[in-house]
Amino acid sequence: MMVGFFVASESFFFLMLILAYVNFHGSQVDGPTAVNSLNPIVTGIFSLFLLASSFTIWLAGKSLKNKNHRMLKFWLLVTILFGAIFIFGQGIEWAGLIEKNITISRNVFGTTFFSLTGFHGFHVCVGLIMLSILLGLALFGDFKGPKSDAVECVSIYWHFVDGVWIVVFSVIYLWAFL
Amino acid sequence: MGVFIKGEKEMSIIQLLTSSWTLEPWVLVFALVLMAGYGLATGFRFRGKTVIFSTGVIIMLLSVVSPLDYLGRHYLFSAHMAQHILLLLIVPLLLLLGIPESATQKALNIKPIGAVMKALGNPIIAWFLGVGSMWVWHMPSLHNVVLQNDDLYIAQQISFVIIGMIFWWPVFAPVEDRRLSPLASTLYLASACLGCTILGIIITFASAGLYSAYVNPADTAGILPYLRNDLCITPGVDQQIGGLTMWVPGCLIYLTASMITIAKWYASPEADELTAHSGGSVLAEAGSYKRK
Amino acid sequence: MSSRFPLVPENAESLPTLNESEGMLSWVASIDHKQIGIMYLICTAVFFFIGGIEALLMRVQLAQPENHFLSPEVYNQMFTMHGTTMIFLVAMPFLIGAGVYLVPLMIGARDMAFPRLNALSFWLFLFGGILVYYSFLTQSGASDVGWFAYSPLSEKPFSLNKGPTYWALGLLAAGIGSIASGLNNIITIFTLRTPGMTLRRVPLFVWMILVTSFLIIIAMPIIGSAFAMMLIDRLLGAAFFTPAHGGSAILWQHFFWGFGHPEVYILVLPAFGIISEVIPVFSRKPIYGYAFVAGSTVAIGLLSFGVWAHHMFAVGLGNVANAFFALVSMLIAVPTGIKIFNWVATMWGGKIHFATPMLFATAFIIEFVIGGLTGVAIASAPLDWTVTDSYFIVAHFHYTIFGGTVFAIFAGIYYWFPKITGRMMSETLGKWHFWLTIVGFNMTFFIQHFLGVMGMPRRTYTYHDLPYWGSMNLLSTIGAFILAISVIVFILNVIVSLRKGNVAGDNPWNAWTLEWATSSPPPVHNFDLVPPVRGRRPLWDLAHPDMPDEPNAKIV
Amino acid sequence: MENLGGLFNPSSPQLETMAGLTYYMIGVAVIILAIIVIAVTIIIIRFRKKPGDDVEPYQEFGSLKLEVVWTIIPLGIVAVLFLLTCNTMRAVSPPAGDKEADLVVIGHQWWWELRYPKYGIITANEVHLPVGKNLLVRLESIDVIHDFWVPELARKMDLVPGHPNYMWLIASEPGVYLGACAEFCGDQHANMRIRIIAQEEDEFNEWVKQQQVIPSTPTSGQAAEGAQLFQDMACMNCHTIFGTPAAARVGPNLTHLSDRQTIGAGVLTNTPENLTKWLTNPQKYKPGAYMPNMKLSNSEVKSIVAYLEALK
Repeated sequence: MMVGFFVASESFFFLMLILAYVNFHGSQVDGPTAVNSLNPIVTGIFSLFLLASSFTIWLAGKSLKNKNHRMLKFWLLVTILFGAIFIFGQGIEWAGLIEKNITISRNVFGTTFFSLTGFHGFHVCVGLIMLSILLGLALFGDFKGPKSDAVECVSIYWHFVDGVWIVVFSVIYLWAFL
Repeated sequence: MGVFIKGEKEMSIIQLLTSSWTLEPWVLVFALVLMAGYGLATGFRFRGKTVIFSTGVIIMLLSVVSPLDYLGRHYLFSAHMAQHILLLLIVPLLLLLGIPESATQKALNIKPIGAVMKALGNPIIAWFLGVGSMWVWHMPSLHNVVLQNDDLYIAQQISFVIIGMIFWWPVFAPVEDRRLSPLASTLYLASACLGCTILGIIITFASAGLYSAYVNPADTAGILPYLRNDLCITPGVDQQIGGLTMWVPGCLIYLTASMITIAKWYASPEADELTAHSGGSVLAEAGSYKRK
Repeated sequence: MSSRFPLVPENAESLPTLNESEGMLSWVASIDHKQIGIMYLICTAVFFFIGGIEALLMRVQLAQPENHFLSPEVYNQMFTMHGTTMIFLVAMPFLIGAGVYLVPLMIGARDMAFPRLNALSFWLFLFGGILVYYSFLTQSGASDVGWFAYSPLSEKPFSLNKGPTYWALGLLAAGIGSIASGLNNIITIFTLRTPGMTLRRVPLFVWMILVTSFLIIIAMPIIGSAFAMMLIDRLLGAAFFTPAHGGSAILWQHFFWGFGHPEVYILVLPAFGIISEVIPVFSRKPIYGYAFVAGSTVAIGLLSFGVWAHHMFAVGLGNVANAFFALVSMLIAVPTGIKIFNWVATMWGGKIHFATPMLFATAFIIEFVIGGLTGVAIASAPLDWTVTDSYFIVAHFHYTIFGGTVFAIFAGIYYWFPKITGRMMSETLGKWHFWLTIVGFNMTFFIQHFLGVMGMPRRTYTYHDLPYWGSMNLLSTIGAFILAISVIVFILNVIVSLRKGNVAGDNPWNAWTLEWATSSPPPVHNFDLVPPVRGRRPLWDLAHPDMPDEPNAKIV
Repeated sequence: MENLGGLFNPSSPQLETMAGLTYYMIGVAVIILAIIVIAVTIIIIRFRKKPGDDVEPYQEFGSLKLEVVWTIIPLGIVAVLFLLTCNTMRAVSPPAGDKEADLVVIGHQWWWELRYPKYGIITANEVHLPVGKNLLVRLESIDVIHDFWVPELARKMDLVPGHPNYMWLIASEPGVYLGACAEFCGDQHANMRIRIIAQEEDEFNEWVKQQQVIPSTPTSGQAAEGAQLFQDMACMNCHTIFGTPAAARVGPNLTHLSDRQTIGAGVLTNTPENLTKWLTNPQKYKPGAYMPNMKLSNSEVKSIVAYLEALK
């Protein structure tokens, strides 16, 4: 419940960033824009990993329910991997943009894009840390199951981060190329 | 000022185009089907709820055949939005409130219907349908297409009514046990309100000409100069009115609804949890204290 | 008699509590909601004095036209920090603190749902505040762009000093703190109520805290996000709010007021709660129309998010937008009015004991109504076009925030002081404090309505010697000093009463809510036994078994 | 009342309508307040606890009827006030459409740049306008948000960078109307004042003509030295004087300075003495303003003053 409300509160934080992006999306800016500087395909593929990770953490919770600790560890590991891959993808994209001298201070697109994806990436990283802690605990044989608040909370948070990305992705990438 | 412009417009428009009462057959069909279905369901017995229901149907008819429809389709985004609010929020609510409990109960007892309503009546699904219909139908690209294409246009309007009913179901379902708890439904409505508020805000503060179809429409009825010059409804103003119509009246409806649920909640009697929780014996000793 | 109470339900893990013998440590390390609550109150008091001194300095500067007491830079820092302090570091944390102290007691709980989180939010608030004030030590002084920090004035090219950066950082931290306590309150109220204490029976103060907490967890992220963007602008040279680089100056205003207006209700709803507790007890009657007082709160909460642009009528959003916002803003007056009328109706036909808390509560009604009515007036856009950003507005929101929130806070302090400390406050000093406050407050701010209408802009460090301006401002300044004296009397009262006030006993006011069912000050575990809750006034039901509330309560 | 100024002395049709609305609003407010106050007074008198009377009063929980009443009535009042509001809004700020602005006001920290596109006049801090003519004003800002406020003549309107606003400005009586910036805009926000000088049609045209002439640069005497100094010193990096190389926009246009009533956006009245004081140390009179203390010698100051006074 706590996490539920926390997530709700968090979503307003992102809502504002997204509104800021939307607000400037219409305005014609000189210099780079979403259309001419982003690659929806590549990012889309990386996004799939994030979506998948949402599924795997669900599996993790499931396997905890039927006290299958090996699978729990396994699925947690997979989730972390997928998350990491996504972050890696983001890293590549940022590096590419910065090489093209598209930075946060270049123009409004840069500003909004980097802030939005940056804050999301930050949340993903936090999620990864929490997941790793879970994994560690799991390895030390905590979580007797069938129920664990820790696992549930983290997975709610993870689903949230995932959901935010779906919105962000559709706003930044899909909308631009619609 | 919005209000003023609208008020005046309605009048002068009615003078201007008494001809534009667009009476498409499908509307009548839909309305008749509804009334017939209602009659069958209630066994053609007249009661208070019948009035509510038929008011709903009548408002629906009016909002679809009246100049409001014509304007909303060819000239003004704001008019479209007003109609949208009517069809998506007001009409379905009235229809839903009009349906008597017994009939619904019967209907729900029929396996498939019951199952379907269980699925659709699920708050989350209903919420996403309700808010979704706001967002999806107002994606500029889609909306512009809809205005050109008759079938889509009809589909849109019917969908408003149906989705509207699904949306209200968790709050005002005729059958008690299908409703959300009052606080839950307040959250449900508040979040829905937020959902369309955001869209309203975006439309209101977006640069003018979001919906290209309305920027310079084909002036088939020759009232464009009147609208633009005498009433000063430039595309920008029009879009603002539209956005704010979706936002403010929309939200006020949600607000009233949640107020009503809360009021009902307070009115309903309070169960004495105490005996349930801690041992009755202790309370018996609380002795002189007796409940009437 | 206590043996007849059913046992308090086990509802929180037993906490590692430090006893007094550990001195300061028992406070610093405390996760007990009462200690944290008291720390909130003390810190806000400190900030209140600082903010007050800033206000006095401003009034001295304005006492005469063309005065050179303060330099413009200093003056601007003063009013910026005064606003920031009073809003973020006094009113809001005080009410949160009061909630933290009272809510568990009122719903018969052992502690907050997340005691450690509770401590965290307090320390976040405190250090956030310190960070904001630390900026005074930077070479160019504190933030001087106003508590609203309108861009682009608050952006790099126009304010190169570090002030605004510290300001945003500090408030961001404090904001996260309040989000945490908001969540904490919600969960506490939803999950830790003692049996029988249904949501329809919780004291109105708890209701208000609940709604406020919802406002907090929605509004605070909004401003947090805005602060983040502002910091990104200032530190990384981004362009959210700098028109020169394609940003938008108006966007900041939308974000800021999108938070700023709900904030107003965050400040005033708990105050309503306090009043709704005090008035019934001293009128010896139950609150009139409980359901409507509570329901109207929800209405206010929902409406409060649709009105922010009435702070922006002069920005040029277009008449249509202005009209709609005017409408919604005026609508808020309706639920607020409902509350006022219900309080009056509660007093009507009662047998009112005008102790200091009740005096403040009564004054609250009048002063707040004045503020509310001027509020309705300026909700009407054309009127706002003439008086906005003038001293009329200053008068208006001081009537709502001081005449409303602060009066309620004083009422609350006099009311719950016995519970918190176990000693009564001195009535004589209390009366002195009350009357000095009334005189000083109205003298300071009522005249400002006229100054505003006559055309004196806000936030000006000096003004020309136009007819009457000097004298009116002087009057206002004198009032401010009377107000200051009243505060000194109040401090005196607190100190004296702490030393040798009469011992209070469990229930000095013979009130009806659960917090009075335990000893004062309450034990670490709050309750040995919780009385049975069968209505909104458990202690009344105990005292008058022959006529319990609930059967009648169905009227509403 | 008049000398109270502001809303007490509305001097334009628009402000009169606004004042009217204000009286309605305040009237309603006072009535409501009166009701509450009376109720509370009665309560204080009738319902205070008599000493020794410890019987609890009748426990009353509320009445649905009353609640409905005091929900509906305020709703009605709000509705009325809202309609009044809408009326006034339309009267006060009619849509500008796509008309060309008669006057462009550009906000600077901390002075006003004024342009009359139709006459090609550029001046500062003092608006001249013909009595009874409704001017369409366009408001812009080159730095931060300012707000154009002449309490006796017109509504407030912000000067937002990157978001030009339009408003109507009209004076029904000739005279000088004081105004100021109403949106906090930095250190010298307090000293960002504007004067509206409403003149009869012919006087105004007179002023226009005389503004349009480009003054000849003096060639002899102190004034000439002043002219020279104006070029050599940093003056011309910020200021414009028509007919000379000086053409910068950072500070006010000084071409017809001698015709203006004040210096430094209303800090000092415009007399040679004050001008001297000002040039010797502007920071003394407007601390934080962007005009630095040029450390001019007295003789230099004198000659520059002579020059500026000579510009006619």
